[in-house]
Amino acid sequence: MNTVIDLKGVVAVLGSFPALAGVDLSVARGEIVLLQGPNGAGKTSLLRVCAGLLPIERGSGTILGIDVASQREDIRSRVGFLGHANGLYLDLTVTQNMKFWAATVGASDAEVDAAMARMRVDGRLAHVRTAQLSAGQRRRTALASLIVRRAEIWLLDEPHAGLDAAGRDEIDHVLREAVGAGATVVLASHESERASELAHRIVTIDGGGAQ
Amino acid sequence: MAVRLRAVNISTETRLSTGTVATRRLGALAIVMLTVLAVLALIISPEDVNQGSTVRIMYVHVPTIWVAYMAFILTAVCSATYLSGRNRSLGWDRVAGASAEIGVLFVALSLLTGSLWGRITWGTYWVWDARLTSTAFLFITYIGYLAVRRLDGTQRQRARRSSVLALLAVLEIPLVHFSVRLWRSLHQEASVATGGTDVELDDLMLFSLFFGLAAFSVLFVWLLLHRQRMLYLEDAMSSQGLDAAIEARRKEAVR
Amino acid sequence: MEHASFIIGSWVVTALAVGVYAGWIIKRGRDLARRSSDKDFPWT
Amino acid sequence: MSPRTSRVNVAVAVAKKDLLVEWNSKILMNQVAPFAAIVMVMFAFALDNDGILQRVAPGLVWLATLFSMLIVVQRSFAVETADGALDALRVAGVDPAAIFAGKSFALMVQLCALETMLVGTAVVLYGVELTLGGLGQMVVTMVAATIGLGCVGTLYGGLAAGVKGRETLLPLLLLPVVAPVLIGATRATEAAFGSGGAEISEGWPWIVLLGIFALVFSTVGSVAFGPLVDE
Repeated sequence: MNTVIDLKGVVAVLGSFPALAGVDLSVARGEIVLLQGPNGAGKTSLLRVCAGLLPIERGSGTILGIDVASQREDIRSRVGFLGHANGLYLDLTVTQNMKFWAATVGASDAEVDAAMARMRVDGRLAHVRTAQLSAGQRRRTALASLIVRRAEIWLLDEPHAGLDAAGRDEIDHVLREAVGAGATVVLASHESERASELAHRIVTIDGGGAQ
Repeated sequence: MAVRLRAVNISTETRLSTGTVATRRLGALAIVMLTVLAVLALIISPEDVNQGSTVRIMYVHVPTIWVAYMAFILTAVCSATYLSGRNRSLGWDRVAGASAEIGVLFVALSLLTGSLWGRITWGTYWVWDARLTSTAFLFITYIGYLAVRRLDGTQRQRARRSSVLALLAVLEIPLVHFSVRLWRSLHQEASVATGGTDVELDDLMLFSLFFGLAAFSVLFVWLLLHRQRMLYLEDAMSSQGLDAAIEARRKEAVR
Repeated sequence: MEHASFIIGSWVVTALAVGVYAGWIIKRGRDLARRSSDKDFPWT
Repeated sequence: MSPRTSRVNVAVAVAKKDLLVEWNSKILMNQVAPFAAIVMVMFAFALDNDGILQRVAPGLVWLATLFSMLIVVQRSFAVETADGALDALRVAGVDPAAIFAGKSFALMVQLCALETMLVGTAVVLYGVELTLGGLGQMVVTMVAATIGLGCVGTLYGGLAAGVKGRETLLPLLLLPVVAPVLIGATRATEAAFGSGGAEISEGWPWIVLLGIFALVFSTVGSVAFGPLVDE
């Protein structure tokens, strides 16, 4: 099976606002796809649909061959998602956060240490509470916790936001490596130059549809 | 009440309301039965040997709590049906919601008429009797249920949340009732609650009582039909609004 | 009749509450039905 | 559920995480416990009579517990929603039943600590006397009541998490449900304290009631938590 994301005419609603009004999206295994579009175009909602977080009102589709309309719960454990929020516990230290997320997916301590070193949140930062970190450091911690997930599809909403140049390079590196290992990446980013260099394909979306 | 209902009967706009010929007949039947009940209860039926004239409150008090119980049972049944259904029709959820709202109204009326009766019989509006206390909890529980129905979200979210909550209430209510009974039975301070409540019913009184149950049941069905259709219209309009919004969004995107 | 005010009061309050509720249902039902663009309801 | 771990491991991780959050932030210790203590002091002002205080001490202990519990439950879910951790848990495919078990357990531990403090306060401020047998019964009562409270609190706290007006919705939903716990725990504690000449043996039926409540809501909670929190 080569198509890992296959959405047709997807409509998703936030409250009473149609964030997605019939979007098609098709992504093949091993691709890095960049979602582009103005603010409020539905990039975040589309990523949340792909993650199985946002139910679809109409339309149909499969993620990794799983039906998005009826089996959202089964999709979740196989994808990795990084939204605008980092999904961290602000009262916990970096290590405590990492250990917790590793425990929920059954990752080993060695994997945790490697991921933390990779995203440079080890050493001095390891025992700082995430509330006291800078925005970029928190983002790096969140990415480190994503690495230990070993997801089949990586869904990233503005992964570069708040990061310095070295951090951005590191993310691109991590994503390329993940794709090399057989994963697929879909990301939304305003760093269009950098992201389009990274991406194999650019999809422009504007609520009503994707080309 | 009678005046308002009659206004429906003479309405010529058959299609533009939640009424039909059947509900109009049902409404008329409810009015007639309730009027007869009032005459029976307030004028014709005799005073009770023990309770005296206060028994006349019973003819309205008992049917209200009867309707409330019926409504809450219906809410639970519809919620269970919604959750177990394969296609998850929102119709079940709407009936559950309509029924719970009517139930809340009638529990309130029942508590009110009950306390008026208590003021005469026991000299106090409220006693911490097991039945009263657990009815008060029932009332608050379903106010909470209605509050959850009004939370933001899509229709499916609303249906799922409130159905689960309605089934939780089915577990909670017996527990509350049981514990309150246990509480009262071991602490016999409210002995007033057991005095002077014996009713010796003669045939006419018994007939009035059952007639009251029937009359209020008809009223319940009438209210439920209309309320549930009103919910249908609300849901349909929000769906239409959504369709329009989707269409607008699409056009915007194409341009 | 003894305690007439309490007894009549119970009945009046009940009738009023149910009447107001029924009136609200009908009025709002009509408003909604009139505003609805789809005039084909399941019950008509 | 990830194939690499078990439901029990995840539940343990969630419980540990919640307790670590409290250990790091000390909200329970520095804010909720003082609040509970001041409530006990205020009760004394309001009732202003040593005899009455001793008699009603059991009820006041549990009332203070319930009010404090509302705060602890809010906090327990505020931690989850502050930075989107609840979404992250969902995407991680974590079994809702495991989240429910873990969070309930952490809540139970915190409530037990709070109750111990409140009983201590009652002994000191209200002149309640605890015999050895009474103490034993008090412990059993606390455990039974707390299991029920922890489960119900987590269940309804999860429903209220992330909705508008959660601060007012939670008490409205939660307080009617925990009425049996208030009744049962108060009566059992009266027996343990010997308030109003109550015998210790009078307490056991109430503990059975608390046990039934705990059993019902721990079972139902793990099933209902998922659908209530999801979406």
